[in-house]
Amino acid sequence: METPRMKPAEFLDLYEQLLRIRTLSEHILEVYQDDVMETPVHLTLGQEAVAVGVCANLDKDDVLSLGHRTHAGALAKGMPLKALVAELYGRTTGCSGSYGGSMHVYDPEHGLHGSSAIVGGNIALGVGAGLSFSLQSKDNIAVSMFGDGACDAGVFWESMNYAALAKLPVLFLLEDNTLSNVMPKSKHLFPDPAAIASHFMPTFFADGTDVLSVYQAANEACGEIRRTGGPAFLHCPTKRWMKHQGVEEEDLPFIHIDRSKDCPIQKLERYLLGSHLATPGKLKEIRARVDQALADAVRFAKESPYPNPEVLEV
Amino acid sequence: METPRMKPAEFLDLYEQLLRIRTLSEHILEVYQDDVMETPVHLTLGQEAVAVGVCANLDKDDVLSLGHRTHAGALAKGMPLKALVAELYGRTTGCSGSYGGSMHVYDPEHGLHGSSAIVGGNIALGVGAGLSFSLQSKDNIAVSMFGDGACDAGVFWESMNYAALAKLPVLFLLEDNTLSNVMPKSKHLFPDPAAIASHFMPTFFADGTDVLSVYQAANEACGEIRRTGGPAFLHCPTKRWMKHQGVEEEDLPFIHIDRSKDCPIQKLERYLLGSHLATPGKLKEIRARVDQALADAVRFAKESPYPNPEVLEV
Amino acid sequence: MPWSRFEKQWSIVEDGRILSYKDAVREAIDQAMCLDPKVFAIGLDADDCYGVYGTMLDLSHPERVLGTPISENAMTGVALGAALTGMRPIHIHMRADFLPVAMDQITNYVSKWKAMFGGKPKVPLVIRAVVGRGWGCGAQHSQSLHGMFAHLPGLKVVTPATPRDAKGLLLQAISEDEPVLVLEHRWLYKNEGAVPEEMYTIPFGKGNYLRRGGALTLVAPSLAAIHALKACEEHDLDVDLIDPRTIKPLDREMILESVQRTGRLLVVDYDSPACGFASDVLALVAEEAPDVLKRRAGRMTFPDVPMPSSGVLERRFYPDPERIAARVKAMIGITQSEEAFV
Amino acid sequence: MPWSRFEKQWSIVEDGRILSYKDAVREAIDQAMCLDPKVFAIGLDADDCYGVYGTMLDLSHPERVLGTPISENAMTGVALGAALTGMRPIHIHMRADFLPVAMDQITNYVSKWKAMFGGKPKVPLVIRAVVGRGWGCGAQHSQSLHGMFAHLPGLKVVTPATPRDAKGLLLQAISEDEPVLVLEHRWLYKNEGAVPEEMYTIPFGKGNYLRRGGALTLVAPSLAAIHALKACEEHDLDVDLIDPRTIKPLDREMILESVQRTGRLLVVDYDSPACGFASDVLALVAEEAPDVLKRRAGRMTFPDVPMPSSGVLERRFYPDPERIAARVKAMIGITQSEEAFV
Ligand SMILES: Cc1ncc(C[n+]2csc(CCOP(=O)(O)OP(=O)(O)O)c2C)c(N)n1
Ligand SMILES: Cc1ncc(C[n+]2csc(CCOP(=O)(O)OP(=O)(O)O)c2C)c(N)n1
Ligand SMILES: [Mg+2]
Ligand SMILES: [Mg+2]
Repeated sequence: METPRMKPAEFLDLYEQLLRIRTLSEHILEVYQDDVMETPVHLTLGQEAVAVGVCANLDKDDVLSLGHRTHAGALAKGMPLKALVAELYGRTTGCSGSYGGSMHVYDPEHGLHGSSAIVGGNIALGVGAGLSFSLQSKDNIAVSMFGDGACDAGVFWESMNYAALAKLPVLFLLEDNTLSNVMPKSKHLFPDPAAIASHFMPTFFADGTDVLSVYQAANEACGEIRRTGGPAFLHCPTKRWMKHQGVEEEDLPFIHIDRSKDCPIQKLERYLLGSHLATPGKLKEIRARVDQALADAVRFAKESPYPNPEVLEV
Repeated sequence: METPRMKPAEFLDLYEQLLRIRTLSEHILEVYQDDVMETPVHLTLGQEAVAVGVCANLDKDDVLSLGHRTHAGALAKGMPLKALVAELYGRTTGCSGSYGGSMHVYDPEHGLHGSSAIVGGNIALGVGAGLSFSLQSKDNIAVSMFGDGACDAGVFWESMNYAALAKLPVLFLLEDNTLSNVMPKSKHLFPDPAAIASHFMPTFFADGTDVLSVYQAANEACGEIRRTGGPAFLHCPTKRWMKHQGVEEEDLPFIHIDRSKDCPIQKLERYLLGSHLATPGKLKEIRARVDQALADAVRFAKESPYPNPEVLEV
Repeated sequence: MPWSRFEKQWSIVEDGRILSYKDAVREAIDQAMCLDPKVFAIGLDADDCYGVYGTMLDLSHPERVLGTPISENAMTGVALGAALTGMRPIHIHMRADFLPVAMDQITNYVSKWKAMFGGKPKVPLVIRAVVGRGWGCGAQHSQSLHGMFAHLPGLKVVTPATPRDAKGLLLQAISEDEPVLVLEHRWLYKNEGAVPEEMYTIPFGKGNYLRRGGALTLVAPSLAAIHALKACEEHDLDVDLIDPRTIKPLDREMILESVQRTGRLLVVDYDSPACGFASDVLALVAEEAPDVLKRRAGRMTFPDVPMPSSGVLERRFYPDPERIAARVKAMIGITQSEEAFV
Repeated sequence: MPWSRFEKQWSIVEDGRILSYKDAVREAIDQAMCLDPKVFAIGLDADDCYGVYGTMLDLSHPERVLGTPISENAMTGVALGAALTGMRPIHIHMRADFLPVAMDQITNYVSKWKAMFGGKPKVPLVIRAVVGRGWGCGAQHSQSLHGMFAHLPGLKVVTPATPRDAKGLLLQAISEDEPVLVLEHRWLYKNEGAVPEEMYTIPFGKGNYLRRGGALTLVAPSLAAIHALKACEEHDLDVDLIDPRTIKPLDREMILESVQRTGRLLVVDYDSPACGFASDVLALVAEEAPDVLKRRAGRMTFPDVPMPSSGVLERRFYPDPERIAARVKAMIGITQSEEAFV
């Protein structure tokens, strides 16, 4: 893999992004059993590199359309941590005013126009944002992010077809953890989705546990989109460390995870230290900042009000 | 193209089938403006070879799942002419008891379990019949027949995926007239559908205006299905002579039809005469038989009763 | 197929500029597109030479009329995505029967989006679909389905009956920041009536009296309203005829006020009966004013079976002006007495 | 997520073999599969280690339990195709919210198929879906939708409230040659009751008195029936409590007979109000016997908005036994007088 051409500060920014997402996951693991978050959580633990690597190539006004597994994408795209944490805690200050929970996050300021828990449909929403850019002659990009399971759904096919026919600036981002709940890909998806996508648009590939690989491939894919105005596809195999939903670790016999080797954060850490882009002290400083941000966000959330049930009276 | 290994009588049978379908179309052209058929008709004029060539490879218990353009498929699969004509005339003796009309034909005795006017969904029904055969360890084949427009729909994708995953004996039969209503394929379908299908199953190709080409390719495709138990795809480009619906001739500027060169019936006629498989007299005899059969069917239909509207009273 | 020979339904005789229902729809779209460059139309065959039965022809901005593949579900998501990012799409379907293909998007996305994010998003999305019954089209090409859509929280359901309403309600729909489903009846397309030339909107949730009378309240949307009007005019019936204009929101006040005066209620709805619009109106009266009813309330709807294809059955399937008149007469005619509560 | 810690709802105390609702469903499927080799189950994650919340575990014929991709629409067509060619599929969905994805097949295919071909086809297809509200699942994972499905001609809609009904109605559904949608409520899965061991069916269109009383008729399906029962038992209310068991066909006679006796009607329905089941029941009374009502009829349903995620709001969204009791008391309590028609 080619090493991305970035300034040192940008490498550190990727690191901070990864860490911010991971730290939120760890906070959820800690408190979830206390029932303080009344919402089903689909953790992005171990998969952080995909969203972070891609979003580092996006502007604030570029759009990211998410499904049910939202945390990494939302934070990487720029949603303030407070807004997400408050939503998880069910407070009115949450990004969706407490109406959404973990699966439905909203921050149009950062190109997040809402996420969906019905698998697949959000792919079409991203294409719609691409159409919007095209009609308004904006040179933004819309990213539809989805899993291998979503590739089963007809809306995946229809969305690629329309994006290709109408030549829309859409990145189809496949975050492929090889699982749909407990079903391995071999049971739910017959063909290689990237091979299919190549009949519609240029396809790119990255190691979804390696943020630099993702960054580089996304950079090329986004470059292609900005150049042609048409869609591109980016396939990122990655690993899901936790069960599909909730706070238990994955224990499927056919899934093999090495929590050190496969960890996007440790991978980047090793690279940064090895190439002298950062010192251990610098990384520690970042970790402290991230911890502080989370603590602030949690305090903010806990101090925020719950909604008033009377809003539901007719 | 290899010439199919068939007995002379089988060649003549293909000819009779083609003619039967054509003659019905011509009858509709003749009477439709008199409002005796209160049903929207999607004629199969010019496209007869696809259904005839494929169905010649099927047993009575093999299933054919049709969409809105039903006449050729229904007759080729064995539906009695009387049943179809009576349905077009809205009589209780029609194949659907007058409840279906041209788009909804039914004859389970001949593997026709109902056709549908909502584009695409019938593809899944064929896969369901394949599942049924597989679960019952029957070695029948189910054929899902659909147009290029139906390939746009997500159900096309989902159906191929499931048939491949579950390894079902289904022939995906694409009757590709390059049109969805007045839209050319280039406007509605970006990739080559057969190339996509090849990621799921073996694909075959035939000239959809040449019944011998279709027969031969279907023979190979069905052989493959019976051998492997899994699905296959058959792509048959063909030409639509009439407008999408109704009794006017096609006049789209980008569609070029030579009514002699492109005619499946004349093609076969030329072959039969050239290879001395039939004499002009023999063909004339067949034509007379077909005309008589139609006349009988029309008389039968006209003598059959209309339904009694009182059945709708509560 | 004799769509082209298809006759007009009953029209209201009015002064003013006379326009057909179809042309009123077309004018609304054209004016909206001229006023606001964010407005665009998208739909299967919306851009072809037939232009959805003429409503999309000769527009000032054909470049903002986009065709689509046969992909109603994804395309609804595409329209929603565009609506969320600054555009005002009108998504067009030639038949309401194709909407179920898009039902995941309509149920789970379009109608939920605003509430699901705390009311913050604007969702300026109009879905236009034509109810296309006729000529033996059969069970899959004749459905109304407004009752099904009205069940979904978050979706407004609009059913214009007159050319004037067709324009004004569509312009209102396009101006809304919430999703609106507009169901136009194909049988009304040739109907004519007075339609103002300028842009105007008709508010949702406000019914329209098509006729005033004192003996019975007749509530009927869309084509049923026009057939009911014909029944009343031809038979000179003493009826308060309410076209609700929008199934949802519903003008509850107008209906209740009228029933309170007349004491008799008949709903004519060209849709399936179970859990439908007619049920909803009768329920309203049972809930708010059952004591004012002098007689049992009535419903005239489709039979609760799918539409048959045969013309003989198809013609019987829909209520028609004659049968509406007969029903009204039966409900008004019986002299009121203790036992007459039948 | 505390589904696992989730408590039982109110149960009817009965003699006999006690089984949970979940196990009653499981037993019905197991017995049907043992009896008839044509019966098979198919559904997304139906074959996994969780086995649709336990209803698919330890079956005698696991080889007839098939998983599927996330392709609810095509898979509904696949199930229909199998039903038409000799099999008896049970198509399973973990949430009713996924059914709109399959709505083209459900609306245009499954429910139309029999009538569209003159009544000839047999369509022995059962669709089972779980209503899965709870724990902040939000607008897309909490819907009931039975009102929407009941609108469609050609589809039977079944909503078992007790373990005994869960088994008997599901066996009836599997034995039918017409399509049936069975909606099970997740909150009832742990409820227990007497369930006969042998195979038995409960006919559709026959309601069940969960309690007899004279002051008010309370109609409530599914979980609402159980909550209503709890309200009545804990507050000793003089209520005729009818669980309709099947939303469609509906036991009109039982409801009308009861309302004729009590003169008061309340429908509790855990679904959206507009064009829904509660409307249908009120409409029935407005149409057949409005004169017997001593008071306005009442509906308790969801508010007409999508389900919010926050627990605080989610808990308020559903009616509950306490609020049902309060509403019943208010309706019964007011002394009857000329003005009391409120
Ligand atoms: C239409 C639909 N069917 C089923 C589900 C239940 N479900 C939620 S997530 C999921 C698996 C999705 O897998 P994938 O798309 O690979 O995303 P991942 O969870 O792996 O990130 C399923 C089946 C759903 N939400 N929507
Ligand atoms: C879901 C759906 N959308 C739109 C239509 C309207 N429609 C009927 S046939 C047709 C074109 C189908 O083209 P194709 O599948 O190629 O079949 P062909 O008519 O060419 O045989 C369309 C768009 C429909 N019936 N169903
Ligand atoms: Mg996955
Ligand atoms: Mg075609």
